[in-house]
Amino acid sequence: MSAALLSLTIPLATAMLLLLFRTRAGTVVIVANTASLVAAMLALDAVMTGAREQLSLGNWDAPLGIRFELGPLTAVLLVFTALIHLLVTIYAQASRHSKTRDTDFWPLSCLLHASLAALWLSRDLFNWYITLELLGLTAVAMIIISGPRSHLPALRYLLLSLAASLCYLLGVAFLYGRYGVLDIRMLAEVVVDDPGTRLAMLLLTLGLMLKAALWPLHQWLPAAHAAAPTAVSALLSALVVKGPLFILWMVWSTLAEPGFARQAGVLFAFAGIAALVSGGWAALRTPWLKVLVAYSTVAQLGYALLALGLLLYWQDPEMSIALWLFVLAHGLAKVSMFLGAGEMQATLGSRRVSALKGASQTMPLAMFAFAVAGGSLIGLPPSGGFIAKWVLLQPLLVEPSHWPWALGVLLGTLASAGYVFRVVTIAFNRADPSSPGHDPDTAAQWLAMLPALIVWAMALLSEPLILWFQEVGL
Amino acid sequence: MSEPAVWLYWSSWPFLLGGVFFFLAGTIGLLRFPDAYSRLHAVTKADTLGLGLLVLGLCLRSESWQAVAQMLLVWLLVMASGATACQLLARYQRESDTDSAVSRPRAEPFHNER
Amino acid sequence: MNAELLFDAALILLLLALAAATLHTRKLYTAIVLFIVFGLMLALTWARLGAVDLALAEAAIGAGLIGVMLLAAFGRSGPEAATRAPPAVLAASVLLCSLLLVLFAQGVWPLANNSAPVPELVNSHLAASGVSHPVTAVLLNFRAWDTLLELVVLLLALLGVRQLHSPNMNLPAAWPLLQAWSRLLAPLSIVIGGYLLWRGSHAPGGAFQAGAVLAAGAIVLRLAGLLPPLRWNWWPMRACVLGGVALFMTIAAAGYWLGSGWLDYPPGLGKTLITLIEIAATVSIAVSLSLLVVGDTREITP
Amino acid sequence: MSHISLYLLGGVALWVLGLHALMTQRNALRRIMAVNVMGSGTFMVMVALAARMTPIDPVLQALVVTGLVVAASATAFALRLATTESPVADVDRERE
Repeated sequence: MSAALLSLTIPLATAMLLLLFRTRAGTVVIVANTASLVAAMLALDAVMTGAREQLSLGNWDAPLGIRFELGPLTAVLLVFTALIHLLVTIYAQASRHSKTRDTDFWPLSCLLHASLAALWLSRDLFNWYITLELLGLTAVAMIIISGPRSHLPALRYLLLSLAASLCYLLGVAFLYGRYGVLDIRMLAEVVVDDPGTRLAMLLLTLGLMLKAALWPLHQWLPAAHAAAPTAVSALLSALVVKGPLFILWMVWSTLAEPGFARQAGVLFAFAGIAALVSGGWAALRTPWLKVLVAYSTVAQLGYALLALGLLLYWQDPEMSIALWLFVLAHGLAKVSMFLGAGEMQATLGSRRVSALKGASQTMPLAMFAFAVAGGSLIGLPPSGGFIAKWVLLQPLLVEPSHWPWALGVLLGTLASAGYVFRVVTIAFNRADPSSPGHDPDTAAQWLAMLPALIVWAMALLSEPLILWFQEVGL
Repeated sequence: MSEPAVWLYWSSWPFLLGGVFFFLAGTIGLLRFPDAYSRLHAVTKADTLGLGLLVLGLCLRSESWQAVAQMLLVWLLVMASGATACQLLARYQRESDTDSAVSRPRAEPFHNER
Repeated sequence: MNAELLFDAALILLLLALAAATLHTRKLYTAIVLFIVFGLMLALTWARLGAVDLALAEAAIGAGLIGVMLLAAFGRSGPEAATRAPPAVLAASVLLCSLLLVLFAQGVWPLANNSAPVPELVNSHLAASGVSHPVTAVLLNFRAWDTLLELVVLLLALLGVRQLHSPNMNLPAAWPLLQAWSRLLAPLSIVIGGYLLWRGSHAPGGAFQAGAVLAAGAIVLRLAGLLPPLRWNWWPMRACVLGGVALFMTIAAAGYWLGSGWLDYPPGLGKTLITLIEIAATVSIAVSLSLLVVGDTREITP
Repeated sequence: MSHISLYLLGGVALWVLGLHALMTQRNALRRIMAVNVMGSGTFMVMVALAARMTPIDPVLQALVVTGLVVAASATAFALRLATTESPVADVDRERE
């Protein structure tokens, strides 16, 4: 547990120091992030060799105090957060086009890292409310770094996120009023299936779905994520929306009675397929590059939603593994995609998709990063996205009665293939390439590619990971 | 209750009722009077006199000297801040009146509501 | 008993009417004034429900500071565009909201007679917490992690405002009367703030209420032109803002790596540490709130 | 029927009122106030739940104090964000 706490404390302390000394040194953040990553890996190692650990904050046991829990999933997510933050900060420091260098991006991203770590560790409904609020405020503060143009989408995001928090909080109040405890595991022991509890679950779900931009409550996401500076968009899509998703998964997988879970699971699964289709369709049609990538986030979250729905519908713990593999693969791929897209957009001097004509020639590296990441999103073997889809599809294909769901996955795959190939075909149209406004920045393009390479390497690592998850649970 | 306490209790009623009356009158004045100055007049009457009478009535009922001192302090503070706020509002109104007389639009939003 | 119910019903109806009027009245200025009144009535409601801590916080933060900020925002914003929601949206919203209201009313009705096990736990551990006021014990000992993160939320609001690069507020020259009054008010706010802070360990009051009152004093002084501009660039200012979180974190981490646990105060030191944290948090809250309302948060690059 | 039930109902009514205004109003300041009314409704439910037993539940009250400060911070940020002048002139049209 001490390594996990260290991984949470380091970014927070770094943010404080950066603010106090008003330094905007990216190198400090990179060093701190490396330390945090090492700490997270030590925590993962401890969980692998030992068992899950509990920590009662202030030594007050659960109904009175707040409980931290370090299980396999939490440890993996801590590593994931630190890794993505590290990759993005290296890019933000090295890229010439990074608009975030001389700004408050550095302390803010550290605070984002710390609040996510606090969210992964906590197991308390009200404490989650505060971490959600922290995430929302950090996200908005980071979006508006890019200037006045982003104020309007940022304000919409902020207001919706506040309303969503209050929805969540009302649900928490109902649950506390009914059962008198806030700790999720103690709640799971006493919870019964009655209309009041269902109403509270509905409120929690609505709030969290709005925050995680799950279909049909996703409308705020494309504008907000596209308006942010490139490094911030990458962090938002890869990390921020995953926080509420974690709470949603936790709440449903521990609190819902099987009967209720089955009913809700169908709805979640259909919402997931709808997200895959509508998000993919919107990404196919938008003229703007970053909006395309943002819509692809909406679509990819559909897989997570589908996995959650099927988890509840069949009560099959395999689906949890599929869900989290999707999240990991999507996070890495999306970082690569946003960084590649941002790099091309800045070099070519236009935000349009059509401006990418001939980019495979003028900026081969960034384009390659985009395509490789896209391959993982489509689920081409042997990428991380493929593994996740494989875990999801296996139980679907065993029984003929499950095949209709596989059709949904197929539709989603087609849609994501559609928007990735839309970009790739334009980029390979070498007849009349748009000339770059500046020299392409080779180092930055390599940095954009790095996460995509990691997501392909994930295919090699994930088998022991899956086996471990299957053995000890999440 | 001892004899003087009962006597004090009953004698507080007129004060309390008087206080309520002034508050009511002040509110009606605020709603019905035509311009800012007379409205201010009505409201500040309610603050000082109405609250003063209420505090006096409650003092007669209170059990300890501490409570009396606290209530008197509250009254004093409300009176002082009410008087200051009234002056400031009236002054603002006068400035915006003279401004609109020379028909210069002001940037500040705090115009009279009507 | 009946008279009390009558009072409660009247208060709730008044609150609902005020809220509806605030949200739907035609003039924005009227809406803001009504909103401030709504906040004050809310403070009264909290006091009626026995939440004195909350009544103090609501009156100072909810009605006071938010009121000032709303009026300032109104001054900055342009004329309101007279756009109304299309009738279809309006109808859909009314339908959805009535449905929700019925659902919620059914859901909330049985809760009135339930009870929770936690308050008894709080009472039985109160002696070990270092303070004798249960709300303060929960805030700064049993659930201190919430409070720490909440200080970070306040810091983030400040950082967010910093990203706007909004120009400094042009304060008009203050009238002498306001200056005289704020000279009188400022020491009073310090006294009251200190009193609330001191009271927090055994009675309603504490860091938030004290910080809000101090911030109000500072804001009045600043508006009267008696304080120099509050600048983020000045390092003691930043140290004050960050002090609350930093001290809290230090104590938490020191407890974990040197003592018995994360945020666990060593026996006997509980009261001292809580007092220290409260003082740092009060300063931090007061400075953050003042900076949020009247501060100059920009970064001036040399 | 006790006064607690009344306040619980009042709380959810406030929450719903705020939600309605958030969905139908267009002005930024009004929407911010709407969110605040929603928050007040939530807090009223929590405070009423705290007051239903004797002694009063200090945990819920502490949660509301925390929630209030969080809500006020977010509101302050939203107010500044909503009213900071944005140079509209040089915004190239970017609508999706």
